Amino acid sequence: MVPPFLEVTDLACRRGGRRVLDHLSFSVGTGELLALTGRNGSGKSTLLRTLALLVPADAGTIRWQGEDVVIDPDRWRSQVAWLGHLDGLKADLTVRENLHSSQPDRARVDAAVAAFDLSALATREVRTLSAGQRRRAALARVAASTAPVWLLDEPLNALDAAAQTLLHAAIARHLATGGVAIAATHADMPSARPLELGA
Amino acid sequence: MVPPFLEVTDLACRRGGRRVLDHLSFSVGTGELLALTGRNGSGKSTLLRTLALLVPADAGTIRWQGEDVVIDPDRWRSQVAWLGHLDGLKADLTVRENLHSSQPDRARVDAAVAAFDLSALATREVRTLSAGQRRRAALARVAASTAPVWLLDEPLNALDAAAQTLLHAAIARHLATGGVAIAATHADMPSARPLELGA
Amino acid sequence: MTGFGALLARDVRLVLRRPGDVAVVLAFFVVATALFPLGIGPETNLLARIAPGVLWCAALFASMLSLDRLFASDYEDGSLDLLLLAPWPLELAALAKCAAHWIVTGLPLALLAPLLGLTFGLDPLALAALTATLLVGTPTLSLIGGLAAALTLGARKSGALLALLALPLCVPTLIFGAGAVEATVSGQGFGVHLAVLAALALMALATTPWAMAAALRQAGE
Amino acid sequence: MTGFGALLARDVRLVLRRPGDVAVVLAFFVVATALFPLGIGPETNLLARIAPGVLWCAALFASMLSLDRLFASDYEDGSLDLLLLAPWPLELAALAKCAAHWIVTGLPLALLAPLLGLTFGLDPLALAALTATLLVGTPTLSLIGGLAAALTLGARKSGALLALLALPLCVPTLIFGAGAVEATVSGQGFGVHLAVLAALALMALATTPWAMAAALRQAGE
Amino acid sequence: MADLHFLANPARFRRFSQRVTGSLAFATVLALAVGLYLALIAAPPDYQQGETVRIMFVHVPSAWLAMAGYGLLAVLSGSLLVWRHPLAALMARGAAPVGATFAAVCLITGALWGRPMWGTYWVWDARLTSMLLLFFLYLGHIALSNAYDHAERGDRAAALLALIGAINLPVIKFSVDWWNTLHQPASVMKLGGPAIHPTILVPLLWMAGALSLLFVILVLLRTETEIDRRRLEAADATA
Ligand code: HEM
Ligand SMILES: Nc1ncnc2c1ncn2[C@@H]1O[C@H](COP(=O)(O)OP(=O)(O)OP(=O)(O)O)[C@@H](O)[C@H]1O
Ligand SMILES: Nc1ncnc2c1ncn2[C@@H]1O[C@H](COP(=O)(O)OP(=O)(O)OP(=O)(O)O)[C@@H](O)[C@H]1O
Ligand SMILES: [Mg+2]
Ligand SMILES: [Mg+2]
Repeated sequence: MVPPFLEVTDLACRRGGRRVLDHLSFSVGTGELLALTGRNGSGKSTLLRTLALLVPADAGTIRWQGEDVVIDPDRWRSQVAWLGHLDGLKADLTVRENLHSSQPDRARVDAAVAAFDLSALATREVRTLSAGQRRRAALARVAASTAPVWLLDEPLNALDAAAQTLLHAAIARHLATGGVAIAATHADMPSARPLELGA
Repeated sequence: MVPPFLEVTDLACRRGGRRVLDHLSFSVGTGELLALTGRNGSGKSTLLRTLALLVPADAGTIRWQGEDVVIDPDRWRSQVAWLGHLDGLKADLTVRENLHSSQPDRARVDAAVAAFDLSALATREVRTLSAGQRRRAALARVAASTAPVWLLDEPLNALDAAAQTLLHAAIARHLATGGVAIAATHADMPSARPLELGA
Repeated sequence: MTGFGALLARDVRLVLRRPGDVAVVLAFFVVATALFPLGIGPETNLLARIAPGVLWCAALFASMLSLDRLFASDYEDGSLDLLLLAPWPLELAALAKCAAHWIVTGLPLALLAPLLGLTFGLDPLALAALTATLLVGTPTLSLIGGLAAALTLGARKSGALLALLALPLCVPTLIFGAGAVEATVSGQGFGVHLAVLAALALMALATTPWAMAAALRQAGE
Repeated sequence: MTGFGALLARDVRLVLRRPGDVAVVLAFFVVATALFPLGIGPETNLLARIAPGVLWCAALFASMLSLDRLFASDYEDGSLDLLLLAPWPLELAALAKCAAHWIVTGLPLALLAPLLGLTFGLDPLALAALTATLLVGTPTLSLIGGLAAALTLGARKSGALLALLALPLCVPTLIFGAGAVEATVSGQGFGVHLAVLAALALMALATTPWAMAAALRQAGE
Repeated sequence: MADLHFLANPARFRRFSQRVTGSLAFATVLALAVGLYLALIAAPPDYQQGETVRIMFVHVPSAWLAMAGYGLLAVLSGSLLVWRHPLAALMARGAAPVGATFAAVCLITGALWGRPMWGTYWVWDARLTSMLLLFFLYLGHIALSNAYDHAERGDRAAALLALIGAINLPVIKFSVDWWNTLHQPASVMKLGGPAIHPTILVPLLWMAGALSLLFVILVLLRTETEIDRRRLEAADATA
């Protein structure tokens, strides 16, 4: 049997002494989008951060293609593209400079800029963008990466309807190339498999 | 004729050399919620900031109860409760301390904390809250104020369904006491009068 | 004025919530001062001569170090907007912030300075001059540092230039502060110096809050 | 290594976008140094005697002043997460940040110092020693300060705390830096001092990136 | 209760420490009594320094313990970072203020001694300055470990600092020594045996032993307090 791409077993995590995740198990296969849902504070962001090894898990394993990710964390990190609650853009750099600093390949950056309709804004400093324009730039950074695993924390935040369509298209393209995506969200994400936390 | 509560005429505003708002006129009466809609970058946040006098208008007037607000800007500012894209909470203070620093009246703070289901989180430092919990705290700050004009920039951001209901209820209460609210949003806001920008 | 009192109380409370923080500031003063003997050598009478410069330099350093972030965190977490919209004048809010910072940095430094001066071998009159001038002079440093902090918010190029101009504004204060201690060492009184320092402080008080408020409004745009 | 170059270039570009911060640091250096002749009076040989200590202390303070924000802005705008997830080692990223900091503060300070030394009446050899030791010594200050900045991420009262942590660790560099200039003044060479400074820099280079990376990982939690 | 699992190891330590503190306290009191008798009454006044020489019996052991304390801190920090030993963090929290106190005692007794001997409370001499720096390294450590909302964060940040500080401590000490010195050079701990008269050496060693016991017992007690405090916080958080 081919292992599912990402397999999480019995994960537990505590933040500030409170148990946030406990005995959580799920798996995501290639070409699949997992939508994390649940109330505010149910642990969606915590789960994403734990998967990215930004927060250490208290128990449980995360397997990527059958191998525990803590064995070679650097290899795992290189497989992950991250979008947090915060955009992680440098306000003093332009959109293109921001994308370039994580993706040296100019062609991929150009494609991502186009995919999120940022061409007119590419040379603007991020400081001067509107909230949704900024979020699009952060999403373009994810799209520009070659990592097979996308971890997205509320990617639809601040996006207008057109940009949401662009995002769904970008995710669909990513999945079509065999990628995996996990997104925390309060909105509907079509064609996603939902996983409710804290239920 | 009684003047509408807030009346905007021929407002124009430019950001970084680009004209963002132009010849914009509208008015909002007592007990009314105006929902600003429009694409990312259409000028919703700019309009809210202009109304709050955070950004100077290039042309046009803003009248509050018939009087131009630039005549006595301090009086106008005291009429406004503000929620921006950023929460404006101090990460090192607890939720309650944050609310207290803008509203000394303990009873109002307690009511606002209860209204946004924050009782269990009131003594937590904001730094340790989830995104939606933080947004709720910022909304509670608005609800705790006595200002008749609420200016809210994407108040639904990061909120779960339950919290969105709480917000709608809080806005309804505010409007019922004769208040006015203007909210920029990409989501539906029931019983709001929409105003589309950049159309 | 009660509005200002409430603001000030809140800002001071914010800083004083952890008494350990003030201890950190005091410890930091001592370490900063201790560096000069290490750089210059332990000769007692040489140290006594440079003591005014050393202590004033540490005061300047301390003000700059903490004032740097005076408004920046408000700017970044969105609470600057709330400050701008608050029902009290922005000048007052800026002043309250500077005052709160002075209370937790300038004031402890002035009170600790005589003790440090003692280790540098200053005589009692010089110690008195030191304390008095620091008490009168450090508010000016806080105000000017606060102005520089407001000007560099959002870092427009012009902000850089203005900040560069703001710091030399501290020079008169430093000259008269360090000069006062010198004067007592050479047997003169320091009354004139103190009067000049007070005048400088009043001047700063009259001008910087307004300039800070203007800079903050600009940053809010 | 090209990864390091790209990181470094980006960080330098970022700092240069905010010229205000650099300007304040340099202005502080000049003002702090200028303070001592004022207190001491124009006796040239006395001034030359204290010049090395004063310039080194001022350089130390100046580099602490800007280190405060080295990682804090990344922490606050979410890009620290990206740094932690980046395919290059975190140690390298931290090192690039410190290097960028040094390029925009330590380097200008070292280049500015001879000019200030001249006003203190230092002779050419002493000026050479001053520049050389600052060039070799300031990287250590940036590294140690960078460590303190990483350790205090998310801590309260980070400015003074950072300085309190970093200053004692910088003492050896200060002693040998100032000592080198004094050695030339008293007619000896400064080769040994320079060697010790280089050794200290290597030691810092070998240990601090690792500790910085560990501290940054903790801050990401 | 499983939430308190991570305290299992500290809990075992606590039982152990409660068992030994009684006899340890007894030994400390006894050793202090003998040491103080020897130091204050039995030892003859110095032919040069007179009665003030008795300050030494507190001053010198305090200096030693302050330095040893930082070494202990470094060892604890290493085991926290490498093995994630939860007890190490609590013990480091217990040890740092004790070490700082001994450093302060050394500084204060030294200053009091300096007045009659050198005519001044303080000079910027190498030995004195390096002890002052050690004191501030301790203060920085304490401040850092308390600067976070989450105690564990503070623990680990402070542990990193202590490790780097421990590497730097000898550097500071020697660089300051080369810089300048007025203070007494080492005479007990030096190659070729002590160069000090037995009438002084014996009470000195007794006092050193007694104060070391005091050091140990203070660290144990403070560690217990830290364990209790951490347990209370954990209970609060789960409640
Ligand atoms: C605040 C002032 C002082 C400080 C910070 C200080 C610090 C120290 C330190 C750190 C040591 C331990 C040295 C070692 O074993 O490596 C020490 C030992 C000693 N100190 Fe002081 N000291 C001070 C004042 C004095 C004074 C005024 C005297 C008397 C003249 C004195 C006499 C001694 C002696 C005799 C030793 C033992 C040296 C040995 O045998 O190893 N100290 N002091
Ligand atoms: N650093 C922290 N310290 C203490 N508690 C924390 C910390 N971070 C998160 N928490 C708590 O952990 C729980 C989960 O938080 P998390 O951010 O994962 O929620 P979430 O599902 O992403 O919520 P949201 O929908 O609001 O983004 C919350 O109750 C939160 O208060
Ligand atoms: N400081 C600035 N300098 C230059 N241009 C700016 C600045 N702030 C905003 N803009 C531009 O003004 C336009 C309006 O921005 P605004 O933030 O008002 O949009 P918005 O409607 O709130 O969008 P969103 O839905 O993304 O929040 C955008 O095109 C934006 O790029
Ligand atoms: Mg979340
Ligand atoms: Mg907007």
